[in-house]
Amino acid sequence: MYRTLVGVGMFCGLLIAIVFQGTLPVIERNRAEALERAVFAVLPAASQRTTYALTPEGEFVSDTDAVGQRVHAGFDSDGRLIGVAIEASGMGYADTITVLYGYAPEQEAIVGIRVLTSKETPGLGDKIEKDAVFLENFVALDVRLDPSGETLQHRIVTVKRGQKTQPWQIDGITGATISAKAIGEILATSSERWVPIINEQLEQLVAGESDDES
Amino acid sequence: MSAKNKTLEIDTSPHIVSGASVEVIMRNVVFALVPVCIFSVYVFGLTALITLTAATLSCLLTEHVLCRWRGDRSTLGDWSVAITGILYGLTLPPALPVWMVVLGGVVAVGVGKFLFGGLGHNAFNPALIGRAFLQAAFPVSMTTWYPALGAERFAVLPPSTFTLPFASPVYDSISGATPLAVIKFDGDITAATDLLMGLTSGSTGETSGLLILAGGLYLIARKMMNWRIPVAIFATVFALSGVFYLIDPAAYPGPLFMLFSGGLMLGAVFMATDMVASPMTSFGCVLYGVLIGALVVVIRLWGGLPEGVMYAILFANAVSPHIDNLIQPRVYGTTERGAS
Amino acid sequence: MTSRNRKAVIGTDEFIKGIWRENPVFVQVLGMCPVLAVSNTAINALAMGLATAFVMLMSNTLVSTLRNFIPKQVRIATYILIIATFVTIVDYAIEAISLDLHKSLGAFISLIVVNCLILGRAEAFASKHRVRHAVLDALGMGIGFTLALLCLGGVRELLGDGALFGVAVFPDGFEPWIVMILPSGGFFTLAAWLLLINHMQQRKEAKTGRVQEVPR
Amino acid sequence: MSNLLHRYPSFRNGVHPPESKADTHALKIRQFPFSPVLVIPLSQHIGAPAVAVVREGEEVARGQLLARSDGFMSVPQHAPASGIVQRIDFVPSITGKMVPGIYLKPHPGSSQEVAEGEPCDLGTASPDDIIAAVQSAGIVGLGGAAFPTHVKLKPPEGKTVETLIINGIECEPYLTTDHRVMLEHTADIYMGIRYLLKATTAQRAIIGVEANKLDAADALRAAAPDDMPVTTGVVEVKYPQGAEKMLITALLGKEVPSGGLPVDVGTVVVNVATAAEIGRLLPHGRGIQERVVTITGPAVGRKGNYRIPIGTPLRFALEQVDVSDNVSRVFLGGPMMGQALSSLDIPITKGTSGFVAFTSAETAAEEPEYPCIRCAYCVDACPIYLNPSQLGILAKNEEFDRMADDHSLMDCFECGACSYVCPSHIPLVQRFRDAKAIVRERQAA
Amino acid sequence: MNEQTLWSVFVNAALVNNFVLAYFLGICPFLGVSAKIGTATRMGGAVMFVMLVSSVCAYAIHHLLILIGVPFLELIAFIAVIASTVQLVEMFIKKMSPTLFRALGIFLPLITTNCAILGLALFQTNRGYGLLQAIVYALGAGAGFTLALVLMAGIREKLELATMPDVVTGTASALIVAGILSLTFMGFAGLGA
Repeated sequence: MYRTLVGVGMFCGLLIAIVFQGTLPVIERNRAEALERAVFAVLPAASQRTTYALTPEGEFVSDTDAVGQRVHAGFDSDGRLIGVAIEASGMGYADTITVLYGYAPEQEAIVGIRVLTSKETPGLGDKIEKDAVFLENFVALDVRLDPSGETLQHRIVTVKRGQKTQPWQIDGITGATISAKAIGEILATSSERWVPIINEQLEQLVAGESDDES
Repeated sequence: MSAKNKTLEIDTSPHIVSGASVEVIMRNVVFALVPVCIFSVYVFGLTALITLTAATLSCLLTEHVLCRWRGDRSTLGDWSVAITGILYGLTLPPALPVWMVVLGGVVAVGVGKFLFGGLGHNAFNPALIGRAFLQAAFPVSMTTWYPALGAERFAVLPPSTFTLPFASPVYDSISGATPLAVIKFDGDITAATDLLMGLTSGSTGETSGLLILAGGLYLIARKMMNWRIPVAIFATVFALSGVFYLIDPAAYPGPLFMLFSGGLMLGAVFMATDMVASPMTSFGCVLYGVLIGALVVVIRLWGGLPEGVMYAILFANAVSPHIDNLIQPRVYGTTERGAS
Repeated sequence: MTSRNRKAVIGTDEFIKGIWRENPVFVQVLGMCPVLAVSNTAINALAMGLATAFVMLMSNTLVSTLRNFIPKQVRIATYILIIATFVTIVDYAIEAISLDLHKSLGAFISLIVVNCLILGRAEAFASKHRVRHAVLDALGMGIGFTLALLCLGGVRELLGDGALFGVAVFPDGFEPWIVMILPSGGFFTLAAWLLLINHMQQRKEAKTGRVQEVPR
Repeated sequence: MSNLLHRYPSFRNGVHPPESKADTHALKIRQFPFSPVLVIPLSQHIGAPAVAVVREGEEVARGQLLARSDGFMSVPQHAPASGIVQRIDFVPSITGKMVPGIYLKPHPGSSQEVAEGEPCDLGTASPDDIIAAVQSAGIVGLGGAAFPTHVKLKPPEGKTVETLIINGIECEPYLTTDHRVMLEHTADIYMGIRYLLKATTAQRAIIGVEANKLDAADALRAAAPDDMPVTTGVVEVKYPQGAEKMLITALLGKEVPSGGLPVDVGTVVVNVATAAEIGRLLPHGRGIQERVVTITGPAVGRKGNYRIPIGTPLRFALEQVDVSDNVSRVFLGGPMMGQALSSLDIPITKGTSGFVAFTSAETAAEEPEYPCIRCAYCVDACPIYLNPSQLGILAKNEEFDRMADDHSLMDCFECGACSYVCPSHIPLVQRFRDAKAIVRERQAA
Repeated sequence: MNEQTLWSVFVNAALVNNFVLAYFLGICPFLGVSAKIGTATRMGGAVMFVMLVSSVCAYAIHHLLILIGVPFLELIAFIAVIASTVQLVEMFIKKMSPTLFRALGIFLPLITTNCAILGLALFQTNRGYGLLQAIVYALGAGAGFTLALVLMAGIREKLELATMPDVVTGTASALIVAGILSLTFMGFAGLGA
């Protein structure tokens, strides 16, 4: 009796394994492309990228099998470091929001942002992905390090629409205050952690070769 | 004599009645709401008048048409749908496009009342269903507030009011913010006197706490409203927000602000007391009020929304059958509290 | 119909019944989770419907083929195994085809496994009928399910986004009814469809009632 | 105002309908003439009908036994007038059905002296003697229930009576018979209480009077004999204060267990008019031949309290008091629990405390019945804390078993407070009556 | 790794993203077993229990499959393991506590193939919850499911005595109530953030 069950099971397992193996390259290519698109979107001038992992020892390695949180360095066609794309997440209005943002060490600013996942209310909270004025904030959002190099000079903060006066402020969204603030919080927390690390290891990143995946 | 051969009418006891009637109760609720409406027109001008009229008319018309469609007598005469219409209108932002007002009115009566079986069967407050639907459908319009006491409020209509049906409304650059939104997003407190007098931005009818209270007192005096519900709500909100205010006055608004801001007054006095959707027993009503009060505080202080009265009441409406099941009066001569 | 052409009709009937008379969503009210969850746009609805139909087709075929080999005691387990296999396959296939689509359908592709409709067809139909009929049945049910999903997805996308299959239908300035793409909109839309169908059925009954009265 | 300063004891809930007693409460009891024919049903009480002991054509004297009691749950019937037994036949009754009864034609010329029987001597009689005497006097609850009084007086095995409550509440609007009896027959009442105390072996008696009859309370207090453990308790004016259970709660703070009797909390409740009748009849060994009846209502010309022979047809009684031509409704008893009459042919019986006649002017246009809006007015009115709203909804859906099992339907005593307050004009009491009948049928089956 | 606090996980699963009213998981029992409050409560209890069991199972399976390198068998493994574990627990309860079995037992087989259970397993895996988070998530989801079911049952019991229009049949009325409840639960948005 169980022989049939086991037989069917074996067959099914086999079938899945074949499909999995067959689709895996396609899926991985899709994912890589999607990631690439996202990275290039938040680092507008970049055309190549290298993914680094931050090892527990606090070093960036480009070894793809290395464990640790990943950042993606973007380079232009001449191999010059444009910036680093960093993934960050935090609680939004409805659920966790994940964003990818580009940090440009030269400008000491965030130069782009892309929402990867969000369940914010359509039409309201999802303005964080569509609202032109809001996205304007992230062309050059100041994340200058303070002289000590340990932390930021000014923490990123979201203000009411129309009240932005400083380069480190985010002009909020009317009617979607919570989502806009959430983005500010996510960026503030993440940048406070990452910007000092990246600046410390900047040389390594600049020197890093870009692997020509694209 | 002729009397002896006359046919007598027979009826069943009791042969006298108290004179209370659904119509009279409902009509008095409408009366109690009229000053609130008038004040709202004073504060927000023509656009509030149009919103209130459109809300009431759309509810009345929906009820009439649906009754006829079902093949029944029109039930406009019991005044209950008039209450729904006015209350619904009072919960809307003054400058809401008329087409949205009408849509919500149709939903309020059609879904909130008719589909449930009409008067006496609506499990939820129909006016709030209409508003909740609009809140979910048009979140931006529903949170764009017209400023109070604008100079030209009787001369000029905001461009949004007469937006073409199904089109996006265009709002003036000048728009107000409700005291609750102000405190939630900016951390500023509105002056208590302004709150009390209702001279703030907000829904058409939610701003004047005093007039709402007066209407409620009138109905309570005439025994047409269960005073326990609003009192329990107020007491709970006051106590809970008071505790948090004492713990950290910087982070939490004071209890008086909580009482008089937003839709709490209107909701507690006129919405939560909807007889059909609230519990029957006195103790049940107190529990119901406490539940609403607690939810309002929780949503306002920790939720994503600045205001939670509508959701608190709708939630409590859903709980009220259970309150009724659990809290039955103890039958005379028995020791146990009611059967399940 | 006469008994002679009855046999010929059965095949068509297996196919047709799922689309209308025994529509899995509107009539049998089965498989509600995906119906409500991923009908917020027409594209999602179509993808979900086709995925479900594909799984149903494959599992029906396999179950019907193996119907004489599967022992009674472990039949449900076997069916679930078969269904889960094809669901996994569909899952990977969709991810390979479009990451975005895969993202917007989310876990609901995997949840096709527990769609009672598929297990129901396997148990109630495929395990008792020949492969040809099982295939027709699966096709009919699959198409019926897809159509129902489209009915929901279409309305929800149209009102909730002003578009159909991602193409704007209304002129600019249309104010979307966001509630329609929210969960409550799903409940309301399905309820509205059911009300409409009830209403039509009642009208039909009232009409046929009248027609029958005339000859008397 | 005085209510605020001094709250009379009461039960919880209840209603306060307009009292409408001003027309008659100050009018002294007047004797009524004999009608040409008296119609005497053999069953004027709850229990087995009496058995006729006279023949057609027989001459009877006033007070003579017409029918004997048929067992313990039954009382005899005495002749209300000297005259001739015309027929022993079927007579009209309040239910509309014809019931066995006696047609008696009074002799116009007779002196109408009342025949006396064996007197019941208070000093020597044992409790059982008194109970037997009460039965043979044909006494039933004169408050309206017409329950044989002697049955109440004998506590069941193992139960004792501590308190005798004399019910002088008369909470029904319009009725003033008890009020008048308390004022005019104070001595009879106390005599009756003596008999009752002895019969029940109760330690004390309390006369309950509603606060709208303070003059009666004063009269009773003034006349209270020193040697008797009797007090007069004034209670709040509220309907249905006069219901046994409510009165016990108001006076003693005790609740009669559900499905139980007053004796379960050591009490017996006797109507004040019943007590007066016991005090009036027992010393002379007489039986009941007449009773005090309030005839009032807007349609009545000469409203008042009348001592009317049992068996007087209503039609005759109404003619005597000049009832208006446009009388449209007549209720037997008060307007809260009384029964509307379809015919004036029925006679006045021992249970008739009064009748109220309305003209078409009082008959308001038929109010439409609205759905229940769950206003809970009825919940706040029900004296036994039921949920009439829920019961009403269940009744409408014919969920009779749920009404009985989950919502204590059978505890309802049909006081009508719920129907009185219902703003939706739902005939709640009527629905409960029907439901109770159906439940009883199902339980019997 | 997900860093949400346990409280936030619980509130989100129970109220903000209620399984039934926001994710449409477990609609079949929600519509089918919500006519009577008593049944609804017991069903809720049973679901909460099964969720707890399957949450732990799913956590174990996920990590085991990654360990042995066959993540693509996850779906099949979830289904198979959860179903058999629930079966085992069912037999265990039957032996240990017949009363508990009578109260919850009849629902257990129904629940096993319920999308809420599988959904729970998939979601907790997707979100990368730790074991403790997963358990709290299961409790929250179960509590939310029970809440929705019991609220629904209360209203449906009330509606049973109402005079609804002819077109409003069982499923349609249940869906309307569900829609309204779903609107109501939107008020909890942002809580537990």
